Amino acid sequence: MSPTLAAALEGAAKIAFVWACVLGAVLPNLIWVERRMAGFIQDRPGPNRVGPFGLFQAVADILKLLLKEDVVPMYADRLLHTVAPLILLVPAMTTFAVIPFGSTIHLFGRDISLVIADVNIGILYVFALTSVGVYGLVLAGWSSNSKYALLGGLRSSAQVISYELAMGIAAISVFLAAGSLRLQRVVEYQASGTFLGFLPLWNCFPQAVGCLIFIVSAYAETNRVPFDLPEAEAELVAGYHTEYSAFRFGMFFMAEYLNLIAASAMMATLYFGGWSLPYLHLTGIFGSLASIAVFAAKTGFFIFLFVWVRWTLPRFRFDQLMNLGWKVFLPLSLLNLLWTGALVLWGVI
Amino acid sequence: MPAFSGQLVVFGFASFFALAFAVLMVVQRTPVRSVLSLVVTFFGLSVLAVLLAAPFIAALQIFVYAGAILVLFLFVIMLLNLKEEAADEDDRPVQRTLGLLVALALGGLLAGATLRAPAPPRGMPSLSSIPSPDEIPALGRLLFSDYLLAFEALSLLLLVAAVGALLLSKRKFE
Amino acid sequence: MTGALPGVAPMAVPPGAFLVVGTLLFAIGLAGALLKRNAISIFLSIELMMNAVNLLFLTYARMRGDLAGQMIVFFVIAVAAAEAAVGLAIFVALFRVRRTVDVDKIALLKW
Amino acid sequence: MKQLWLIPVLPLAGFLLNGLVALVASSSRAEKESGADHPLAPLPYAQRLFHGVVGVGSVGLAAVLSFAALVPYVLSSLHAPEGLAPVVQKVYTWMVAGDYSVDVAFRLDALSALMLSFVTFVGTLIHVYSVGYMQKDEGYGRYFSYLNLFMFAMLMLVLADNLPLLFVGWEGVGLCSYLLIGYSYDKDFAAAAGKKAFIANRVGDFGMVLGIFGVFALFGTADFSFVDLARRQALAGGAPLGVYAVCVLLFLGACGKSAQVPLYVWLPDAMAGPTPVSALIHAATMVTAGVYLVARCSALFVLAPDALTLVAWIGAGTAIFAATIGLAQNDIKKVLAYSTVSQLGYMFLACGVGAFSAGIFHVFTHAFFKACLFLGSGSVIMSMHHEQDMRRMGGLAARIPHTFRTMLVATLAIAGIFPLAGFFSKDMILGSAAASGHWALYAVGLFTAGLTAFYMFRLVSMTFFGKARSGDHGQGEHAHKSPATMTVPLWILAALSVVAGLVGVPAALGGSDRIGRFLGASVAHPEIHEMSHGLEIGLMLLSLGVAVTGLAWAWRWYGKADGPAEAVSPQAHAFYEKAGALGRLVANKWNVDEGIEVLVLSPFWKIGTFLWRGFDALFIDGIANASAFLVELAGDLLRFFTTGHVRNYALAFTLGVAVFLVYVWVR
Repeated sequence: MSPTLAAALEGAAKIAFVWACVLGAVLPNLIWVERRMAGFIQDRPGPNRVGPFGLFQAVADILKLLLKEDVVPMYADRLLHTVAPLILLVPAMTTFAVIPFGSTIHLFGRDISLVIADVNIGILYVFALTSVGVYGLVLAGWSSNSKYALLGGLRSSAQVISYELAMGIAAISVFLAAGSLRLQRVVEYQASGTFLGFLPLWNCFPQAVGCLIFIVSAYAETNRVPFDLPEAEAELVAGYHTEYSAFRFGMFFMAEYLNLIAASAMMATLYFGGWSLPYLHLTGIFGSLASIAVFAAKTGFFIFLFVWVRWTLPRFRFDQLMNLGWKVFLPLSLLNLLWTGALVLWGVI
Repeated sequence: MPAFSGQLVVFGFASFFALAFAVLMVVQRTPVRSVLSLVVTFFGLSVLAVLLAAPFIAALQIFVYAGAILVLFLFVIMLLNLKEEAADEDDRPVQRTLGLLVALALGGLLAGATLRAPAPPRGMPSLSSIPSPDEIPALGRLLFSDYLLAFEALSLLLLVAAVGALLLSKRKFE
Repeated sequence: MTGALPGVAPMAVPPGAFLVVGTLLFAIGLAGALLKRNAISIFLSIELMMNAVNLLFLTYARMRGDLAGQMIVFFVIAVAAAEAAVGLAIFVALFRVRRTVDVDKIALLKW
Repeated sequence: MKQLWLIPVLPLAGFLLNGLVALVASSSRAEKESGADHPLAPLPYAQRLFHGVVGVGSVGLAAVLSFAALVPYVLSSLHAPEGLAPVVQKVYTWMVAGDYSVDVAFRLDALSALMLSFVTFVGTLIHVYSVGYMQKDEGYGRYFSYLNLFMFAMLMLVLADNLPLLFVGWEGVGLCSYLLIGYSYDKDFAAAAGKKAFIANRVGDFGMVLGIFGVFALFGTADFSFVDLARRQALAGGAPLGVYAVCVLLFLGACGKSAQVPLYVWLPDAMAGPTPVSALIHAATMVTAGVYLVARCSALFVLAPDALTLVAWIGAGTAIFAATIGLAQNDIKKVLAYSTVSQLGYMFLACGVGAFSAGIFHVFTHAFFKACLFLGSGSVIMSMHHEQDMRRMGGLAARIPHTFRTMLVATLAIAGIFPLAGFFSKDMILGSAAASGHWALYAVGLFTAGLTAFYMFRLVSMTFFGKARSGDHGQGEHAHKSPATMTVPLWILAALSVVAGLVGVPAALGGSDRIGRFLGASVAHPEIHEMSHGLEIGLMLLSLGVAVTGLAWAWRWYGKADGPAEAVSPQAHAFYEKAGALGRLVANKWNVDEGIEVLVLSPFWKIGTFLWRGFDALFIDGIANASAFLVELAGDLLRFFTTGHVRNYALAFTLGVAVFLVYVWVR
């Protein structure tokens, strides 16, 4: 079979696998997990009717959203109002293309790198897509022709732009250490040695500050609590998706969770060694499979963290948000970059 | 050679979208919509950039242009809450027709000129060659060696621009 | 023209095609800049023109087979960012006083 | 004499010192008593002493050095007929053009030595005199600094080895004369007189500069070595026409400086300056610079006989012309001024007939008696409380005896009474005029001699004899005596005007024309046709007789001088009545100033007015305004292109780009 065809097949297989995992497994459970967790934290049972432990709650929700009437406000810009959720959803779904979910596996006499497309601009790709995703919010806010929505859109755009900066600079220092933009390479680098002799060479150790900034910024980027000002129900009803209902709303819902998953995956990849385990080298087919499991576990943890934070912390005020982004994170991320550069220069990492 | 033909197809699609949405951007009366059309055009352009063995630039295109600059545009448009511009009452027919003509003429001229121009000379090996599997390190090296001065000047420019923008858009507190 | 320079990998798509697309985009942007009355739209058109030029740069870089063109594009993008920041700030300030960004209504610079 | 440069530099130093102190003092004075109350208060004694000592001392030292420079020449001239070779000392290179360079170089020969010595000597005396004369004046320091500056310039003029440097001195003395004439600048007539002198001199200097250029063009050099070249050319015979032009031009300069017709008009007005200034600058030294120049360039003039003849006639004309004017003047200083002009005429007459040494001789003697006369008049004026009109004087002989006696002596000297100085010098001039066969010139000179004797004795008698006509507020009564600082110089000068002539006793009287031999080395000598001693003595007697006649006539008319102020002498008055128009003309100085007014100034004024009103205001300004208007018009038209619509601008811009592209394409 010709190499091109093989490559095509291989890519298709990977895509199928990833989508299966994300949409089929993670997403529904995530909805369930969040709601149960909310119940747990708020000391109430949470959804437990549909199926055992309410496990099918997600399915029910989706069905409901699918079946509800789809209202488009009279004075809304119909086209954009329709397009907006898609604009949000598509990037969120394509982000996974560059995230390595496992080490290289040997199958059918081929070395298959467990990442859909290990492009040399990996992280930039992710950033590009996320930055495009914001259009979804902004347009949703603008097109539905309602002041709450508009405000939500405004907020989201300002917020995303602001935190992209800090996030990007924090990420840059990661690549400064790894010496490449390829995420696969980043993971390999983190698996390659130790920091200060005993710690794993995960970026979260030498770049603790950067790691923190990245995580917090990710929360802001995904409009999650404590930075969910675009949909601050207390002030803006439901922010940018005030005027959305039924499956359009569902798309926003999905997109948010997909972004959340992607963000968690990124955190795991960039700062916590991705699919690698500290101190021991995974080899062989089973090693590869194990690496996938490891990656899944790490990602899961961060997803859990998202949920945990959401039900724990109060919301920021907008000016606080901006101050944090511009006056704290930006300088800190620059310092972090400097620090990392110094470390690289002195050969510490 | 199938890969090549594939590239041709991609090129066709990308350039078609780019051009079509560029035209849309112009004819569109609603600022927000023109911005969106431009975003699409930029996507097309970045695809073309990938075809031209410049994935980094392509990503930058999306990241900076689509992701930052145009969002800023949108932000401003919303801030000023610009509705679609009214069909101008005092339309300048001369300006319109003449402008259109001149634009087309210039486009034609440029196209002709670029086509008739002789092929550019072989690139300098000092500016490492493309297409290459990974041009980003080379770009970085160039940026901090041959183009260092320009780079520094640029950073200064950005700083100044940031300060200026702040100053301009700041409300006067009295 | 064919981009088959000695030592440069041949291109699947004839570079002339890229050049034509670039120039056409430039022309479209120019038309927009000349015809639109909304300052922001004009600004958008100018951005489009810049990108058209960027495309040409990339094409030539590919034809020559070195990175100079991409470098220039890099700088152009950065400058464009600065320009956008300042320009939009100006429009905002302008809007505060004139309540409009219609360049025909802001014809102050006359006798 | 090794340090020639010291001679001019000493007065320069004096000028700087005096000027500095005067400036500082006056400024401090101004702020002390704010100028307003009695600005004419005399300076404090200490400052006066300082100025006096510096002023007199610097010039005195210069005088001593000058004598040191003179003596060897005198001695050598006693033995060797050829005398001592000229000394040239180069101080430094002033300017270089190609291979030609103008140096600040000083030339010492018999001529310059003689000039030096009497200039510095008379200068010293007059400084001393000024100490007394100016003591009440508040501008004391300024006065002395000017005077020193003048001495510096004059010495530069005399010592210069090339025409450019001489011209520097020439202009320097001009400047000082201007400053000193307008010394009391708060009086309009003084300021006007200063300007008049300056402008009249400009006319002459114009010729002077052209002459210098001419010399350079002719001989390729402007330093006085050209004189030798001229001599050689003379031997070779024949001179290019240019020489005539050069001579005339240089003589024009001399006319300006030495107040010859027609440029003499400034000298009488120059009497507005303080009297010592008149004595020093406008009688003894500066005005003789012209004669000095002609003598310096004598070799050149000899090459152009016609030019010499011109000089002679101008001189003669000036002599008699000024003398006639002098007859009827009543201002004591004006009379002296005109007599100076006339005496200068004599000198040029001498030069014109080729007797350069005679001219210089007259310069020499004239310096003494004319200085003496001026200083005397100064003390007269002072004793009359600044009254200059002789009709208000009279009978001063008893009150200021020293002045009276010295002035009498000087008068006899200038009248040419044997054996006083004037006799010999004037007689040498007349003699050489006759000898060279210009009998017409001789006649003029002779008649002028008579006139001179007349008006000079008229002056004396109107001033000192008869009764005091000071009348109403009789200054005459309480006319005070002059201080020693004034009388001593008077006596010295008087003595010199007695004996100075002895250096030039002609052979006919058993003398041996020392001065001629002495100057022989440095001035040209066209061949003098010897005359028999008998004829010479006859001529002497004749001129003496004429002089005596003049004196007698003056005595007859003005001796008693008992008439009223309006008509001091009834006879003279009656005569002028009879003379009618001519008399009035003489009394009005031949209306020369009015003539100039009509012939020169008013046309000039009209032309100037035309150029101002017509040419400048209409044409030049018209051009400027028109261009401005055009620009404005263009702006008015073009501004319609600034619609204020950025899109139009962008369109135009794009259009331009398109056009340019097309051009590139088709090219």
